[in-house]
Amino acid sequence: MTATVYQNNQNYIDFILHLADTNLILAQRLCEWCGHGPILEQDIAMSNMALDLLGQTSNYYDYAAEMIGNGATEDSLAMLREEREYKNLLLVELPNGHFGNTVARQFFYDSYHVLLLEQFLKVKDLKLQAIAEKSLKEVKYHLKWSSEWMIRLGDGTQESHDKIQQAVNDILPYVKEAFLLSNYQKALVEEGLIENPEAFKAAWLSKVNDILEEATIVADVENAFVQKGGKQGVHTEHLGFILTELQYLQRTYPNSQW
Amino acid sequence: MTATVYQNNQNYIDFILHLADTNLILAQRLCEWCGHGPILEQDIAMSNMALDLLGQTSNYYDYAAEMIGNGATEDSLAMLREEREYKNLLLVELPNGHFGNTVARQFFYDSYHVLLLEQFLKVKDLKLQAIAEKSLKEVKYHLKWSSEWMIRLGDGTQESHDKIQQAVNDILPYVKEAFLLSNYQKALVEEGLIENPEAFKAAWLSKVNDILEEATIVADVENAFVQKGGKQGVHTEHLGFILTELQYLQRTYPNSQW
Amino acid sequence: MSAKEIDFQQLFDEKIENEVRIEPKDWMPDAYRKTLVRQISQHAHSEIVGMLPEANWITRAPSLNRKKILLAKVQDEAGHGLYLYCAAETLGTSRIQTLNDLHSGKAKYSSIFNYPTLTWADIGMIGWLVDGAAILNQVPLCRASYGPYARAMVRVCKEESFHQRQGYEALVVLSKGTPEQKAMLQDAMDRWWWPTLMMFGPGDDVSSNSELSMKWRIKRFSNDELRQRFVDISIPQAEYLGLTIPDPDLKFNDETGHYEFGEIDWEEFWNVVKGNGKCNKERLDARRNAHENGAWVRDAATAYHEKRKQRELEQEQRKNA
Amino acid sequence: MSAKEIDFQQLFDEKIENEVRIEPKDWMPDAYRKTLVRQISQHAHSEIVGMLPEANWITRAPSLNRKKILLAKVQDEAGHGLYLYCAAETLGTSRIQTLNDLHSGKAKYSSIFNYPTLTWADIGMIGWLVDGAAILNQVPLCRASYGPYARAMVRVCKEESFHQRQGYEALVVLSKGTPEQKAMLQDAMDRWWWPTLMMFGPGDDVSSNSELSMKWRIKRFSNDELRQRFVDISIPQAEYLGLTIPDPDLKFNDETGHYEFGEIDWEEFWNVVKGNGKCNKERLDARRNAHENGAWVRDAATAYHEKRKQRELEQEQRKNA
Repeated sequence: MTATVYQNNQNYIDFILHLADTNLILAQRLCEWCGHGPILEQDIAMSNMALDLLGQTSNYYDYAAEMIGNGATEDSLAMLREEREYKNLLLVELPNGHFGNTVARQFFYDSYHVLLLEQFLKVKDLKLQAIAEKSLKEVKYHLKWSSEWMIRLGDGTQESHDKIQQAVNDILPYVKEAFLLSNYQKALVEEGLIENPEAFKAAWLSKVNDILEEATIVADVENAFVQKGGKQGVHTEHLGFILTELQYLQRTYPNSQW
Repeated sequence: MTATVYQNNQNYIDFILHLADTNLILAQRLCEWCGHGPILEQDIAMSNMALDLLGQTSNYYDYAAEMIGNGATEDSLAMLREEREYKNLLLVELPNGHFGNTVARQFFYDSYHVLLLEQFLKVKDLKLQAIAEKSLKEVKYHLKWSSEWMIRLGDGTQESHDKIQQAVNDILPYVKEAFLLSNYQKALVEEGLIENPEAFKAAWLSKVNDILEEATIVADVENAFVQKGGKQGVHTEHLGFILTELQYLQRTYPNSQW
Repeated sequence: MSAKEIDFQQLFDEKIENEVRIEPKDWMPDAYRKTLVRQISQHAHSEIVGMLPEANWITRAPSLNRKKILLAKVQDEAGHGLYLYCAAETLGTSRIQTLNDLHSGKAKYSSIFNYPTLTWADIGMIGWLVDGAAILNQVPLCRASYGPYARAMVRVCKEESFHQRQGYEALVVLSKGTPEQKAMLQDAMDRWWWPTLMMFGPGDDVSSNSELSMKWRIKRFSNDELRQRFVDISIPQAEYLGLTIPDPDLKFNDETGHYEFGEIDWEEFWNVVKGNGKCNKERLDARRNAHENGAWVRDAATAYHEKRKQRELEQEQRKNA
Repeated sequence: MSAKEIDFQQLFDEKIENEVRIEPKDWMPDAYRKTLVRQISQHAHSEIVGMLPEANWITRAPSLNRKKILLAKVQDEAGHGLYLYCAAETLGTSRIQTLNDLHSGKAKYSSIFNYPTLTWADIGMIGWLVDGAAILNQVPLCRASYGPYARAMVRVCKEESFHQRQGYEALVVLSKGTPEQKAMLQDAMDRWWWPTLMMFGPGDDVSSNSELSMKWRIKRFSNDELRQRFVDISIPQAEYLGLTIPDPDLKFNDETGHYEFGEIDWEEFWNVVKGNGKCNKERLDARRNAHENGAWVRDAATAYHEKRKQRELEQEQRKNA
């Protein structure tokens, strides 16, 4: 299978943008914590994850920009599209809330993200493979961090238990959009260009349930209702406000170098 | 004194923009309450004030646009200037906080605003006079509303007393910037084109102190430190975020009709 | 039923029959009162919750003029909520009871407000489609048998018609705008068309609560009748905007003179009703938070009012002493 | 002083004299310890509070690359805060004590961070000017007599130099940019120049605390010496950026080889120190809120840690039983 099978494929570009957007928006949310974390060490940890995610974001956008051509750059893709063009998972645009909400969001994303990147290690597209290889170690560390905090908060004090339990309840409808195929994923799976994330859903569920159990958190992840739309650009009302900040300077001073 | 004395005067344009910006930013803050007020009737009252202020804002911007020419419109002035060009008082860009913070902000602005408009009734510029005449009744009603709430909260429960007292403490450094002359005001006062707001400062102080006393709120308004800069475009860090929302669509879709 | 009650019932039935208004002090059957309270408070809640998706765009409105129009519109909705809470009060239900039922999730509100407003075009679309559908539901209510409700609806409908025209006018501007604006317009249509059709409620074959409401002259047309009327009115308006209707099965039937439209996704409808809409949680949280964060303000107002009354009383006593 | 203490004092004085590092377990005079704790914790707080004005622009950074650079920089500052809190701990002051002093307003931090960041150019300006001034203050501290402090400063200074270069580089880009960018750059210079000069503290004629610090080899240059060095270094850099220095009295003195500059507005300086800077309240509130809102998280971590220890102990006991 040659690279051109991927290169001229709008579905594949959309898929790469979906990966980039998801990392970008989560990073942007983590950036909001900077300077306001509950413990200095965790402030640093959250910035670290944001930095990792931004690095991966650049890799994806660069790749997409190369396929798109026409002068597209990582910044034009990151900052000059309309809200309805962003393909990130709804999960990552949810507000930071308190530290427990952020931990829960991170945990559900990380647990999926690790398995997704592991799936990419075997993908035929060498470029995507290379990005996944570079990212995997970082994302495994994110999962370690968020799993440990799930357990600490869940099995800490009564207050922390109640808070993280509520955080999980609230976020539950958003954790499985990742496994629903968007149109472009469906087409790519049918063409055999990517694998179906369904393939690792059972492993994910088992991993997630193990941590929840250790954290003494009760949640029926398997049967939870699934909110969808993010992958196809139909978002929550939160994304619009994220974009007003993210895009402000690029929109205000078009065609400038920074 | 003919209109042209005002028309070609950059200082006068800046002064009118200062009036417009101050009303606009306060209205924008009040808009944030819409749908989230503590009592339905007060939700409506705050929207009402925002609407009045927006109407006055348009009158000022229209006037400024007319003087500026070059295709300036109320929207280009309201939404396409840089942060450092906004000349609003710092007071009005402070966050809504809780209802008490909003009431305190409104009260200190209204009490000044009424007297300012009364001063404008005697100004030589008939256009400004006309705007003031139209606005005064509205603004008197705002002052009635905010004064009554100052008293209700101050002389209500212990909790509400503590909250409004703290709100007044916090806002105190911002309430007298209105009386400091900016460069453009200084020039205009010297040219005899506007009057010095200092002329009604004693009346303002007395009015404010009467209400504070009735509200059982303790505050040394007269000797409070004064934060300045807003009139000359040096703002708090809050204004930048107000502008990301205010300007978003105009910046994202330039040269469009709405 | 006692003999007296039978008399009352007969009188009530006659009034209904003769289209004479029932007023607060009149006798009315318990079920009639309950039905009205449920419907009026649900309607009031819809106005109040309905403020939120539109309020979401006030700070981002694209021009000062649009900001004013939108703010005034949302404020009108708050006003409608107020009239309707008052109308419910005439039936013996206090505002706080009604609000508690909303906040606890017991009372419903129109599901359409659980959809997010994602672009500026959504604001116009709500004005045109959502208010348009609401008007078709509400105009017959101006003749509802219960006086305070009917009178509240007269005022509501007048304002809603104004909002609908404003919404449509905002869309006309987009339809004549840049390619981006036109795309924004079509996208909003694609997302709002079907949810709006669902606003009329389940099809007549499955709709409950309707029969008695018809008999009592609270409701006068069936869900499907109103939905058909809405489609017939809206299609030409959509065409004027240059919009494609997101319904491949849509066609005009020359014989009936009506549009035939595709199957509604009732699973989505029931999902949103059950609480799984994109914004159910946000909307209810927003209202609950507003109420809870406002408790100290309401307490202060009450305390101050009491203090004042007490002071006036004391002054009076001193004067008389 | 006892005979033993006199010996210790002599040994301490000799070490200082011979530039031998004082280490945590060494005897040291109380006043030396107190001075160090005050200075190190003030420095730590400056790093932590100093995160806020820059963090203010992370979500609005104009490109992904600038976002990464800025985020990494602010994160480094958090790291510096950490080293310094640890250095203070070696003197017997716990982190929580140190933090409490910050939150109560008892401890100070560098006043420069009470100025707002209003445009993107402010971010580069902080890197260039503020970090530049900090480096001049801090490089001599790499040779401070107290070991843990000196070693922390080596690392801090290395990273600060890197930040300063990045800040300057960001400004170079603006200086070659659009007219709007150039105006933004000059405006930032106009706002940051004087506050940066104030960072070196009051003039030598009025500065307290300096003499002993000099004697103890904590401080090695006077405020005015450092300020002069800063001006001499910065003017050519400003000229390269095409900037006008907002000081009409500035001129180069051919004889001394130094720039002479105008009078500093010490009233502004003391106002900001006293708490009347534009952001004093915001900064302290932000830190207090972060700490208070994080209490339950820290409690949970402690509780979990205790539980785990207990469980391991129980397991151990079962194994041994």
